[in-house]
Amino acid sequence: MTSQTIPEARVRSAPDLGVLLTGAGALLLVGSALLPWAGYAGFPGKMTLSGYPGGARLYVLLLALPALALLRPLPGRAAALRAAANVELAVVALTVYFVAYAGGGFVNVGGGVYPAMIGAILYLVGSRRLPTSEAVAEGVALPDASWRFPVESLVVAGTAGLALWLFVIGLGMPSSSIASGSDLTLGPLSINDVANSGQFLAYVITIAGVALVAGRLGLLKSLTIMTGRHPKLFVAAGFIAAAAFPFTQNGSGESLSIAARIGVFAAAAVGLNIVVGLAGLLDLGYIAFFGVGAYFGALVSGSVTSVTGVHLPFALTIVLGGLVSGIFGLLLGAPTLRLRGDYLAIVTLGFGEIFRITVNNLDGSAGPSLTNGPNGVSNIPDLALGSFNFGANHTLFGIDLSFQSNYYWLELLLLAFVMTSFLRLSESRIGRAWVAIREDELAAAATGINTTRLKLLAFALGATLAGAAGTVNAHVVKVAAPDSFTFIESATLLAAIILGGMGTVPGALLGATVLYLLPEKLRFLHDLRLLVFGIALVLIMRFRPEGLVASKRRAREFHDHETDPAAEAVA
Amino acid sequence: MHPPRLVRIAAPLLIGALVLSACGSKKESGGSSGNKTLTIGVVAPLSGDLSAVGNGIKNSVDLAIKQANEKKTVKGYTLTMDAQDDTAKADVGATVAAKLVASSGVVGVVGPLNSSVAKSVAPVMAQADLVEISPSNSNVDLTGRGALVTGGTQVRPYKSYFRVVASDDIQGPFAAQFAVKTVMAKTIAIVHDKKAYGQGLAEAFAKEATKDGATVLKTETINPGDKDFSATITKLKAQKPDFLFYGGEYPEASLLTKQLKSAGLKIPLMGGDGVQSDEYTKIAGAAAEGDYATALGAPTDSLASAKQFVTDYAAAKYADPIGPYGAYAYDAANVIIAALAKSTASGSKSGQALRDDVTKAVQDANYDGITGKITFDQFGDTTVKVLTVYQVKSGKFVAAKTDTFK
Amino acid sequence: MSLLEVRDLRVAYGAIEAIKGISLDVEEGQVVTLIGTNGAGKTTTLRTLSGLLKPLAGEVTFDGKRLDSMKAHDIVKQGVAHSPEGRRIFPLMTVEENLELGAYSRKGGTTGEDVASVFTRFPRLEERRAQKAGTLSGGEQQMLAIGRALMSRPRMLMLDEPSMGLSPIMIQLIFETIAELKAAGTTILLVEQNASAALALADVGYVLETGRVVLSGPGKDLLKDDKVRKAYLGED
Amino acid sequence: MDVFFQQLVNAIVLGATYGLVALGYTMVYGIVQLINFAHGEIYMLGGFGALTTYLALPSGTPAGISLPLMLVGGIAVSVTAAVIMERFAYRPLRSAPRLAPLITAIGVSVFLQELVRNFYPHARSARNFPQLVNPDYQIRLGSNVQISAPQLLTVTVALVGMVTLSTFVRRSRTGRAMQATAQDPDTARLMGIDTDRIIVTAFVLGAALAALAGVSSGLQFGQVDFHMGFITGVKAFTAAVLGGIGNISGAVLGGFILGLVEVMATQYAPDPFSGGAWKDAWSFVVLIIVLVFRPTGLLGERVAARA
Repeated sequence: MTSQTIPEARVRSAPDLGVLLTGAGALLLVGSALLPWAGYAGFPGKMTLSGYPGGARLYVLLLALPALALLRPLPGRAAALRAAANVELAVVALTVYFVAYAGGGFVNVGGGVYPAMIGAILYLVGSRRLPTSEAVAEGVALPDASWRFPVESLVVAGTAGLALWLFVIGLGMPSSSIASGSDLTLGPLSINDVANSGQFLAYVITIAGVALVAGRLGLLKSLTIMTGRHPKLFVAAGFIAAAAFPFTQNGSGESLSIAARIGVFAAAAVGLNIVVGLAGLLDLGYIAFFGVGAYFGALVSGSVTSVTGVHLPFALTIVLGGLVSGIFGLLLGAPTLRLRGDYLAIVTLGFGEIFRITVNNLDGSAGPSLTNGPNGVSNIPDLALGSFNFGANHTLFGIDLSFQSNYYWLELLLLAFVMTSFLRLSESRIGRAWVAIREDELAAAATGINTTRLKLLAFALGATLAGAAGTVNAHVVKVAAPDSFTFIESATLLAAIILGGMGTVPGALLGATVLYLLPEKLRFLHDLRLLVFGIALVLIMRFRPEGLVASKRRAREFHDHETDPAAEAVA
Repeated sequence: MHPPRLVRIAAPLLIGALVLSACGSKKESGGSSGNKTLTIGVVAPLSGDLSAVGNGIKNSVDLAIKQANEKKTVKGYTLTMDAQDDTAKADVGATVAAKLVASSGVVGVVGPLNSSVAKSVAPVMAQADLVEISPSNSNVDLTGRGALVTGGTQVRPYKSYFRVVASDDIQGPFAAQFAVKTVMAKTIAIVHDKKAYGQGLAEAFAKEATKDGATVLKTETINPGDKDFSATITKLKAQKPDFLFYGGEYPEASLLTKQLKSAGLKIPLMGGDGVQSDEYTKIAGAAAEGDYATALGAPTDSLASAKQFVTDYAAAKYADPIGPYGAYAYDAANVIIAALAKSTASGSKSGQALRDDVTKAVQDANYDGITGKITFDQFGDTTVKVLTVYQVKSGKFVAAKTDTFK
Repeated sequence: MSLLEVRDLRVAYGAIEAIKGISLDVEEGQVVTLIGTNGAGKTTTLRTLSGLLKPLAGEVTFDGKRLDSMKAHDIVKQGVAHSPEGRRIFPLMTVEENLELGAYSRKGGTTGEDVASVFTRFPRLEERRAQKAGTLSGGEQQMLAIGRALMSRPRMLMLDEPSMGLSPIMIQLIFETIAELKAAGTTILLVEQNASAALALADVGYVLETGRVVLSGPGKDLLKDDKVRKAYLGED
Repeated sequence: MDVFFQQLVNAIVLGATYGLVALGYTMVYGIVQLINFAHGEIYMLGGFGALTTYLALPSGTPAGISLPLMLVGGIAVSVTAAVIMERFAYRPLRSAPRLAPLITAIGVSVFLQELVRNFYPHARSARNFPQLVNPDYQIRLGSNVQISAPQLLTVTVALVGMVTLSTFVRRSRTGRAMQATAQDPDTARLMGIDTDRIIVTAFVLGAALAALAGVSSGLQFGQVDFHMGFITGVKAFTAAVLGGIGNISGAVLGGFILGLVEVMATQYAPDPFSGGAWKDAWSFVVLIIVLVFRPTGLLGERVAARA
């Protein structure tokens, strides 16, 4: 779909050296993917089998496929092949390294490793010799025809599904030291840690590589054009795909539990994004609102440890939890919102701490009896909707579903609600006013915007969403305890939206996912996990200070700043 | 032309792979000896402020597993460990619990450290009937004992939850009886760290001490992580106590006793099993002299196996100290291992059937551990009511009194 | 060779090119003025000359030395003083401290003499020497800004909109001061919106429009130029 | 009354450390508007630097020699860490969006803690710090009011540090340049001030003072640990804001007020809201009340916020 007419002169009559080398490298790589890579059992992906491209060999095969572009000169193919070759070399090197390391030495690798290494080098060398003068790929929209809508819809829906499917595969990759038939340990790391982390890294690199190749060939731009034309379809497809996730888990709850936590974390991040991303109010105590909701939910859950003894229907609990939290937002905001920037940050930090200290103390001995103090409100019963018990495993369409899927779906609904609220708000008059306040409060006030009221509204709405998320989370983790609402939690939420890109929904989702999954997937590092996490935060900010998904607007602001901090000076 | 960044990274990696792994011996293909593998999970804080205590638990379980593999305690199986970091947070606990439940090889779990985390871990474990033994939780609600305190009937909330330490309502009163009846304390100051363990213990102590006739001053609290306790000490000093009970763990307790004594309030400090650690005497030095701490079971240093454990732990060169709960974790792991040996002896089982069997076997456990004999009642609590009071003498905790709690 | 030579200077804010190739010369002892509407690039030019902005391309030579790749604090040491738009005095420091900072680039040496000469030029400042600069009136702040720039004993003084926002009496006073400085032989690069006053004073004037020099010549000639009169002096 | 005066002494000792660490926050913030959350870790590194120095000295070195050397060692480690941090983590972000450095700071903070926890020998639990100044040596200030020698040392070190810094900033040429940079960085460059150097100087001075606090904390409590910087860092940051962030005297004042509030809340707050359980809540309540009435802190003078 990206084909354009290529000037006749560019199509060479005789294949040049670059094309030959690239092709040879790619063929070797394809061949190597069908040969065994490991001389011993136990490495994930059945690496001892031949004729079966399992495990990381699949990635090697996948990254060799762009060489098909050699057959027909496409715009951007040289750049695409170079990207593919770079990533291919990285994947091959990484996998060989891990296979050899986990096997206890290079002698234990399988025969496929050698052609793979030679192929990867040929592929790289060849791709660097390809002529570069070819046209840069542009995104292309489909011609306006009767078949455009169904085809585009399929592509859009497929993309959403594919993205989630890739995410699910990555999530499902084992990352802990669970044994799979080996008794070898290598120092502090078990052999499986090494093998699993090697495969996971190769997977992540491959996905990044495929995205790069697609970008160079103009496919991403085409996709953007298409999804931009059917945004609702894209979102709907995404949610349907996400909703189907539990059916792929064979009744296991592990990935669902992680996904559900990402969901609630993301929901809170999107809520915080209203306060920080849209209205520009730096809030370092946001987790307290989440906590208000969690405690409210716990206290009216009918738990035996709740002093109230009240058991409200869950639907009512969510609404009331949100409201109560929103009222707290108003109480906090009213006296403090005239503070500027970092002063507001410390006040919110203070409120967050006051909340934590208070719930830790309201136990009848250090204060009135309400929250059970440090013990928290525990034994929160499972939700039940009619005869449907959230705490039980179910079977649907003949597929076993662990009880975590019930909560996962609940979190998904919550996330959908929070995302919709955010999008509606950000596109409304109120949203634009918030952005105006964020950019220049004085100017906003001068144009007749009631800044105090709107800032208060942002605070209260953010708090309401957090409170609703909190009530849900209390039922998922079954306990509301003060430990869960520390400053670090607020900082992590803030980091999620800054890391993802402020003021955007995909940014908050991505940031929450990365910040949650990164430490989770770094577990194989054991003691060094947080160390690497700290370095990763610093590096991401160093190379993407505007966040992973910068809204177009913010990216522009950032680049203005790059050359001139005082942009007003154009006189 | 400069090579792009990826090449610059990948090329050395490739070369490194060849060089580093060129040495090494050829392994027979087909894998290892044919032993099947079973896994014991650990849930504890392995990072953050409590990581030293958490890692002490993890390492002790690791040691138990290694020794069991050497001795082939569970015939036909190799044991491995899957340690999960709960970061001392309830919500993380729920996730790692789900993770352990999901991996079919996991047949038992040691942990968690914190009672608050246990409250989100235990429901998930109970759902899968995966046995969980905590080396440190003492909160009364975890086994339904809270109802006893208020005069109700005890109902077990989590069917696969067990613990090898005494709950607060046993340890606290035991310590109080000793303080009032043996030390003859008249005016007792109570301080705790406002955490579930510390507060539960301190409150149980205060209740019993009052009942036994001592004057108990208004409870004071300190914050974990703080170092300067002088304000609290000044406040206490004005009320002239002759005894101090501290509910909490050794890092704060050791600082507290030091500052207590240098402020001129030279009264003994007493703590629970969270204080009864070599680290306490090491940090507090001379100030700890004469202080007390209670712990479950008969004195461990009188048992050869306990001494052996300390020696083996040191020999394994772990990065973290044993900590206050290492010995309990070691016992908890061994109870699970013994249950595994029993469950697998009758034939090869796996999956849920094995988990169910292991839970049953743990319920019926009768194991001679390094902290004493371990058996459980129908609620998952240890039936051992023998506790020991230790006193610091010449920089070491020495057993002062061993008794059965009544 | 001129004291300051600017050749084909180009400056951009992000993707927006604010200066699209400017060349100009300032001879020793001359007063040169840049005039133009808002957004023509006058202030940007000065900020680039003093190193606050990095040029995209072009050469800046001062007394034979290249300034375009030099950092702002080193450019001051070459003898280029810049009194910025909006005066930008240090509000929380006293008048005297502000002046002392003006001499920061001259490491060592006494400053008493220079302070005294600023006070002679602006007696109002002497009255307020111990007062926080933020409490001064706009005109006084402008005096302070000029005085502070003089403290570095510059070989070239760049003044950005010294008359902006001042009362007519103050404006007159400021222009008198510039005339005095000129008479004393100070080289001055002046950016002004008050084009008639600036051109009347200047030896050479440059007219800037959207980042380009559209007209240049002796100040007196420009003053008579029809286009200039129409566009900048508000005459029909 | 004795109790009151004793608590006053306790408050001054506590506040001295807060104030000393707060100075680093306030200086860096004043110049680059960055909340350097990793500053607490610089304080922690000071303690470990001094401990390392002590361990490197032959045993039996008299305290009169080892103590100054330990101070130097602690300062060296803190300053080095701060300079590296500024150069490689913060400087590249100088023109980045305002919140990006905040995340970097959190990352650096986690990194430094974990670095010490994983790679400093036996630092996973608290490490004993030599008690060169005997805590049992008490100086009587009244019939029943006393201060221990290490406490007195903490206060002395803090006061000397504060006075030296404030004299330096007010009187020295570099100090003037720091003030100028804080008020208007662009114009400061036009005066010939190398603002990059000034920023490094602010980090260096802040780190040196934090190291002093770290060493005196080690001496006072007889131990250092990898997470000691977190709580002190948050408190010191609060103190800096309370006094008016960017203002040097404000940081000191804020430190002492915070110490006073904590100590007095422990003793005198109305039941049941007294004692250690509530003291930090009182600190933040006082902070919020102060900011509601003085939005830029007690001594904050910057009326027109620049950020």
